[in-house]
Amino acid sequence: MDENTPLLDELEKGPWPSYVKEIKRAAKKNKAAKDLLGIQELSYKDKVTHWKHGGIVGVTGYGGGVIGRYSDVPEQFPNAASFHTIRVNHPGGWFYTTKALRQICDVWEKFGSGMTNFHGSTGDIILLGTTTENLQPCFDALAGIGFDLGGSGSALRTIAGCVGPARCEWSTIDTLNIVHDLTMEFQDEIHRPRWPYKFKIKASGCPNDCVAAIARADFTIIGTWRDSLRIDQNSVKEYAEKGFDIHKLIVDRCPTDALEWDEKKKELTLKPEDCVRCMHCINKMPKAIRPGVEGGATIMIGGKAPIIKGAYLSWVLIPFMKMEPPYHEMKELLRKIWDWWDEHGRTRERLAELVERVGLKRFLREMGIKPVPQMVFKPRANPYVFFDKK
Amino acid sequence: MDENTPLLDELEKGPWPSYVKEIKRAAKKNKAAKDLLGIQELSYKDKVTHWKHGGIVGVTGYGGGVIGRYSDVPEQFPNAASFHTIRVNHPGGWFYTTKALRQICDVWEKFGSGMTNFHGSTGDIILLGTTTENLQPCFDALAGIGFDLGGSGSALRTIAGCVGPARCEWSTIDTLNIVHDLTMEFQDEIHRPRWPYKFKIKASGCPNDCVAAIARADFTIIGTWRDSLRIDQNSVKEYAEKGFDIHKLIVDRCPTDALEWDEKKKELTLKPEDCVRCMHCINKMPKAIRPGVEGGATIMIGGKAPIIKGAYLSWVLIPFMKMEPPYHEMKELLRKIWDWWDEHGRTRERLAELVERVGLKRFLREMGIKPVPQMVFKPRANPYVFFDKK
Amino acid sequence: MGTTDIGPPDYHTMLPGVIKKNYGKWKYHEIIRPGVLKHVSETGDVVYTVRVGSPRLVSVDFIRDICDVADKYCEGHLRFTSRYNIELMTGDIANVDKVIEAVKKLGLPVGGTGACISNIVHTQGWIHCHSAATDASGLVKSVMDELYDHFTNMKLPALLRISVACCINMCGAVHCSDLAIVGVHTKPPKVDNEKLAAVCEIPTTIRSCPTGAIRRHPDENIKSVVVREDLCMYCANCFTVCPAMPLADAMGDGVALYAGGKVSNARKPPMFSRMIVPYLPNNPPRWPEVVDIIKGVVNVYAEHARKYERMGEWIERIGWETFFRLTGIPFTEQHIDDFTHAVETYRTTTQFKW
Amino acid sequence: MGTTDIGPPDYHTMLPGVIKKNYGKWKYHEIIRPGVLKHVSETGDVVYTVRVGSPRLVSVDFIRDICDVADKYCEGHLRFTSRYNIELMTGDIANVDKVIEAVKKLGLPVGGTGACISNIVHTQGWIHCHSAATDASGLVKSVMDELYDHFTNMKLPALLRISVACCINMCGAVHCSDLAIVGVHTKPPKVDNEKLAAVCEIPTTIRSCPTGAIRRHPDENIKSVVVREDLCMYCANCFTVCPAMPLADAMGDGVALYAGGKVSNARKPPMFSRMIVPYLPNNPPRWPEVVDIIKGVVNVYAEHARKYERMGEWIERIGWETFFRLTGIPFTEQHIDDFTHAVETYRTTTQFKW
Ligand code: SRM
Ligand code: SRM
Ligand code: SRM
Ligand code: SRM
Ligand code: SF4
Ligand code: SF4
Ligand code: SF4
Ligand code: SF4
Ligand code: SF4
Ligand code: SF4
Ligand code: SF4
Ligand code: SF4
Repeated sequence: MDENTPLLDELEKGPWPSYVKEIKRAAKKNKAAKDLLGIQELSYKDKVTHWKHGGIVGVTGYGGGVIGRYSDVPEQFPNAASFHTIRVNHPGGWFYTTKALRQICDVWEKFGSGMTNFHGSTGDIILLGTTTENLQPCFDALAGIGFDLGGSGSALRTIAGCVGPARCEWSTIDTLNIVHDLTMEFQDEIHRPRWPYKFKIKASGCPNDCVAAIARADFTIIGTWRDSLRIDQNSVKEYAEKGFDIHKLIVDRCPTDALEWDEKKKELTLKPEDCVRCMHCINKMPKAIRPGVEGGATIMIGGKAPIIKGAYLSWVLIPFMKMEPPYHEMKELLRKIWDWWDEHGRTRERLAELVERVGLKRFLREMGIKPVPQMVFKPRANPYVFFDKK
Repeated sequence: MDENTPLLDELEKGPWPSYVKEIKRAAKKNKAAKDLLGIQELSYKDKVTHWKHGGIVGVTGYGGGVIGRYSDVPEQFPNAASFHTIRVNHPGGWFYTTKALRQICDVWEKFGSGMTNFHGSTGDIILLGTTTENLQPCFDALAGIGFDLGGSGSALRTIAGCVGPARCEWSTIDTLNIVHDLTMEFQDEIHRPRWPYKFKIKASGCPNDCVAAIARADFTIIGTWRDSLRIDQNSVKEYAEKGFDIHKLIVDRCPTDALEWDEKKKELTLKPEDCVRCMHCINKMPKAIRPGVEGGATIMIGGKAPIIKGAYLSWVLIPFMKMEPPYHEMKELLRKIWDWWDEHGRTRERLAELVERVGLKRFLREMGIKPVPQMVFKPRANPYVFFDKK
Repeated sequence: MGTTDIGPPDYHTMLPGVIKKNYGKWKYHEIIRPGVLKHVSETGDVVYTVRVGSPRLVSVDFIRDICDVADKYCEGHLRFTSRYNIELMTGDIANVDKVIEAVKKLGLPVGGTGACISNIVHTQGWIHCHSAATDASGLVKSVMDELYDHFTNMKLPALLRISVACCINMCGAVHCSDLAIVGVHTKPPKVDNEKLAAVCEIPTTIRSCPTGAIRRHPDENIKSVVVREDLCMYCANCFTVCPAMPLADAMGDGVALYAGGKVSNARKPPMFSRMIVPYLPNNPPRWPEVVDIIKGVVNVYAEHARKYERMGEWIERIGWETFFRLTGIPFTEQHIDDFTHAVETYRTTTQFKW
Repeated sequence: MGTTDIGPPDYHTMLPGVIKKNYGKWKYHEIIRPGVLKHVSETGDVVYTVRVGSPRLVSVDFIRDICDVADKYCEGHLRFTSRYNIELMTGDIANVDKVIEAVKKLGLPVGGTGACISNIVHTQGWIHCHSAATDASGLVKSVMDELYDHFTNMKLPALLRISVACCINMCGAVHCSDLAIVGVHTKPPKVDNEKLAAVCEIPTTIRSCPTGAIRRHPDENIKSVVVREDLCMYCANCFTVCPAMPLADAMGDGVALYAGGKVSNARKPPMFSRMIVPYLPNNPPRWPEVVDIIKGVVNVYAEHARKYERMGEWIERIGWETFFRLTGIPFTEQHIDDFTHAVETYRTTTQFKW
């Protein structure tokens, strides 16, 4: 085996922390990691991937959570010939005790390559590279320290949410609790793929959407409020006195002209009915402006990446839903959506694509949801209406 | 025949001039007009149209210009049993001498119902209602007074343009001349339908688009300029002094923030590179601001009504084309477009629909037109690119 | 066979003297009062234009009446606008009042300039079209009678263009109007099997349907087609290619209302009109339900929009949810697009008003 | 078989004391210096967060190193962000400098807050994915080395999010990033007939192609498929369902660049990223062409955008034609959409800049 990695060595230079250094570090203790380095160098030389489709591998009782992976150069790099990854469901908000982290490290040093992703872009802890035989013992060891697998395949995927109320003043919903509660409720849906395709849920505590839910979740939960945002005029004055240009930077940037600035009185007033809760004024004057107190969430559906019909951003389904444990209303809606999608969706058809194919109107009818103008930017321009046949 | 028209009589009341009065006026002299009144009253009673599909009727040597029409109640209203309309091509700009108009009236009194539309919404004079036998003599009489038929069917339709340089200070192109020149050049295309579907050309002298070309023409010619608009600071001051709020009503409404207002000096300055020639400032301060002097046209394609794939607004094809007689460049482009559309278009497929079906990229290639960012609001978001196969 | 392809008369022969002389030399204009434009030329010449409302569907005697006025005060010239109004031009200010008096005597309104409701662009309707789901001229008359004052004064925030089309073919720029009234069928075509066998090509008829609702008749002996009614959205495309499939229906036909379209590039780019009322039954001769809603929307717009703000610009600023709230028009599932590009209309942001 | 479905640990067990105590009670925050947040609670409590850059693809020893720091200064707690950064929290301001010193000793940057370029969201690449058309980690390293200062300071007009995806599946929020680097294939799949017969379902494979490019092999004896190359846009959907159709190609694979996307609802609604460069060949280990263009765009943005203006907001304001002019990136036919909703991107107005 070739230990010479001139191309990758280039990536050890420069100020940003180097993943090549990390592989080398693991390679010192672990043969699979060493072969991973070799395969990666080969890809850098050949300019193609050296991984093949994974077969169906996994752990007993689960349909997912593991991504099977085989190298197309097993003779050259036998220790990474099979190199599956394990997706481990993170605790909501990505908070950890060092104890928990160290336990994961120990398990992974024993059963895998010692390489990880903290985290995968869905939010799992990715344990990167092990053999088929090691999967079950590794899973058992993880269970032993209180961790479980995340989602993969045509299942509910690992649910993620922003840091929310744990360390952010703007969250109008308890994102960590929502993530945890839904995750526990839907263990079966996460672990046993049975749908037309994957399904993702993400929750952000406010419209800043720090987990990019709107772009990446079939079911998007975004904190919002029904009353008026709160302005503390004393703090406003302080901002103004420090030379912050409230007129230019806040009032003029409000998307709906909802704010008025009295330069003389140094007073900022809101026309609450015009505010669309975009967060801008709050973001830029956090000491003076805060969200309202009547919190809840806007429920959206349909966000996803480009395969197959192009990318979708989530769109508004329920402008406002109260968010109180045990989240009955939301769970019922989820189940209703899944049943309907499961029945009507084609293989590899995400929710957005199905709704687009059959029409939002039909979806609303079958969900029993009343159409409201908040669901659309604008009404239809075309005259092609399917009226009820009387 | 029933002369009792209680429903239509209602439409003789009220301040807006009444078309019912007009039909009654014609009905006094003309039996067909009288029967038209009866048929219309019947429709008001029955709430359905009483007209049937027209057969193929016309005049010798022409494939269009006449819309055949038959009533479905010929026994009841024998004088309007056949009631074809003749589309007469208007002179560019819709200017007339009273002499010409009176001649038309005389011809139509002789050969038709005496009812007309001044004008049809494409721009023709519509002579409303005659018999199959009268078509040819009517046409001959029209030719005798210097008028010819407009378009119908799968042909080039009657070309229309705004009043332009004849009575408007903003026209950067000679709309009347363009309309007339193209109309004369393409007589064959107007009179002998041979394409997949209809094709419309309209010309507006500036982006105000007073003939709604952008919404209604497959080939849209809109005047524009390459240099900077002209500001007369003295007139600007006059507006300001009269209390016109230039900051609020002009500067703040400029879509690209291209204007600056110096309240002290009462001076209005333009950042020419930011102006998108929307016309707003010109429209509202016509004495002070005028278009630039380097005139020409933006050529757009694809505008149309909803049948079949939905309505389209025209989109930019050539950001700037000089417009000088004999308009060689434009005519060549038109011929190229027609040939291509004729070859590839399906029956009843307008240009926009064809281009959408095969892709703008392919259209540009086949027209030999270089892609420029002005053609699109924004580049593609999806990654689905057909690269050239090497 | 007479002469062919002579084309229309050359426009030069039709231009009034003052226009010919100042062609391309105009410098600026003013609206000196509702319905009267003053254009000033670089040469110092001036032309006054009196704009006169017309019902468009007129007898030859109407044209002769107008010609009489033009002969008297406008050197025997006149023009029509792209919205069917009549324009009487004169270089002499003294003639302006006389023209106005003369046309008023004919019962015609002067106006249609500036921030007004000009003439309604419209179509044939029951007067002449086999496709019509409503009558155009009657709707125009009913609406303009009620909005008459908006034609003769200029008190709106901006110009407001209304169009009427008697079917969804939308002859006219209806799909980009501030307010649009569109005739709609709401019953699938009724197939006349005998006629169909005689006059229609079956494959063409089947292909004409954008939703694939038309199929060959299951009975092989019947040379006709059947329509899957659940797939029909009443576009009448089949009827256009095959007369044996009429959609007209006294109970089903009616009108839909659209709002917020524009054509000019001023400030905001052109926009499509969007559905505000999916369906109102035909109620001739005066369509009171239609007139009421149109009047209501005009009033709400007049009250709330900013100066120079077109209907669509105003709605975009306040949001459609506010439009529906302010006008009291109910929002229904029919407002939600489900055609080809529907997904582009779905609200992909948490930004909305309650 | 062990226990199943226990789910992840309850987050309550993972929260540091100060977080648990002030959960839901935070009042406001400040960024006291790049990489250091201060959150103040209604209770008067304060928590300082030091944000630390991570390469994401790390060994277990890396995690242990970080744990050492957290044990020393953060009561044995830490968290990760949605962009892979590490957050070390402490209630004691005195610890902030110590944390910073400790992580710097580990070679890790402190930053990623405010108007900066935070960590790059990315994917597996040649490290682990069979679909990869490029390497993600290498691109991230190459780009971040050059933009390093933008991680550690906050001098941009607004936050700037970069993402990398190694194929157009776009794992991550690549399709809505200020700047996105996407691996693309540009050669059609190479069908391995024998393998296909063995491992793939032919009807499923044929159906998987969105453009209908895949057909049954014309030779009935060969149980395989053929690809109509002119219809292929290299989406790899076929490869996902049938491993016998790999698209990877040393000469064809490379990356495309996108710009102007965003996710937040602040000011403007979320937007998709849009193509700025259709294709650059893979040039490992440092992809200099990619890095150059990304740097160039960041510089032009930094120079021209207004304060608080995200990349996409800036481009929308100045127009794409100006973006291409300012950056010097050539506009090509590939930039013009020809997919499903293409027509919505065509410019239906005369409003544009020269
Ligand atoms: C006569 C006519 C052209 C013709 O060839 O016939 C015409 C003539 C003028 N138009 Fe127009 N427009 C005419 C139809 C239109 C149309 C087309 C239509 O209505 O179907 C439009 C596009 C409407 C739309 O966007 O939906 C149109 C959009 C404008 C605008 C842009 C207004 C805006 O803010 O969007 C202006 C500028 C303005 O009024 O500020 C304008 C301005 C003008 C000016 C001031 C131009 C000038 O300097 O002479 C003319 C007198 C305006 C007036 O009446 O107040 N004209 N104008 C048309 C009169 C129609 C009528 O009888 O009412
Ligand atoms: C007479 C006129 C309406 C009017 O009262 O003014 C008219 C009348 C008809 N139009 Fe139109 N169209 C008329 C202007 C338009 C316009 C406006 C324009 O040209 O600026 C449009 C929208 C622009 C466009 O072309 O897209 C228009 C879009 C249609 C369509 C839909 C075409 C589409 O691609 O969406 C049809 C349907 C068809 O072609 O089968 C249509 C079809 C028809 C037919 C021929 C009915 C048919 O299905 O065969 C109508 C004959 C009515 C009759 O019995 O007289 N007419 N039609 C207009 C022509 C008068 C003239 O020559 O001046
Ligand atoms: C820690 C984290 C949440 C988490 O659960 O992990 C977070 C935390 C905060 N975000 Fe965020 N955001 C985080 C990812 C995001 C994302 C998602 C992403 O980047 O993929 C977004 C959407 C980005 C987009 O639109 O493309 C995001 C859009 C915002 C915004 C909106 C900015 C805008 O003008 O568009 C704000 C408000 C602001 O910065 O003015 C914000 C503000 C904040 C505040 C100030 C909230 C608070 O009061 O505590 C937090 C510190 C901000 C800072 O770093 O300057 N956060 N924030 C994420 C840190 C990622 C990182 O390591 O860099
Ligand atoms: C590991 C991960 C990338 C990473 O390095 O972080 C990943 C890796 C893969 N993704 Fe992904 N996706 C990952 C997050 C995402 C995301 C982001 C998210 O979930 O927030 C997306 C975009 C959001 C979405 O779902 O639309 C994403 C959109 C896709 C798609 C396109 C789906 C679509 O509908 O457009 C595919 C293709 C497919 O499903 O066949 C895909 C498929 C794959 C597969 C399974 C490859 C395949 O074709 O079978 C990759 C396995 C790689 C490997 O060998 O390990 N992955 N994938 C992410 C999961 C880690 C985790 O569990 O935390
Ligand atoms: S989404 Fe809102 S609540 Fe959540 S971390 Fe970001 S700013 Fe805070
Ligand atoms: S949150 Fe946004 S919409 Fe509401 S007032 Fe502040 S800036 Fe305006
Ligand atoms: S389109 Fe322009 S040039 Fe033509 S009449 Fe209207 S304002 Fe004048
Ligand atoms: S024409 Fe329009 S874009 Fe140009 S300066 Fe005037 S208002 Fe601005
Ligand atoms: S809109 Fe329809 S019904 Fe009216 S004239 Fe045009 S085709 Fe005929
Ligand atoms: S009306 Fe339209 S949708 Fe209905 S059958 Fe005819 S063509 Fe098809
Ligand atoms: S983006 Fe493509 S290549 Fe990269 S991990 Fe996801 S599926 Fe694999
Ligand atoms: S790569 Fe995509 S377009 Fe090409 S053959 Fe495969 S599925 Fe079809």
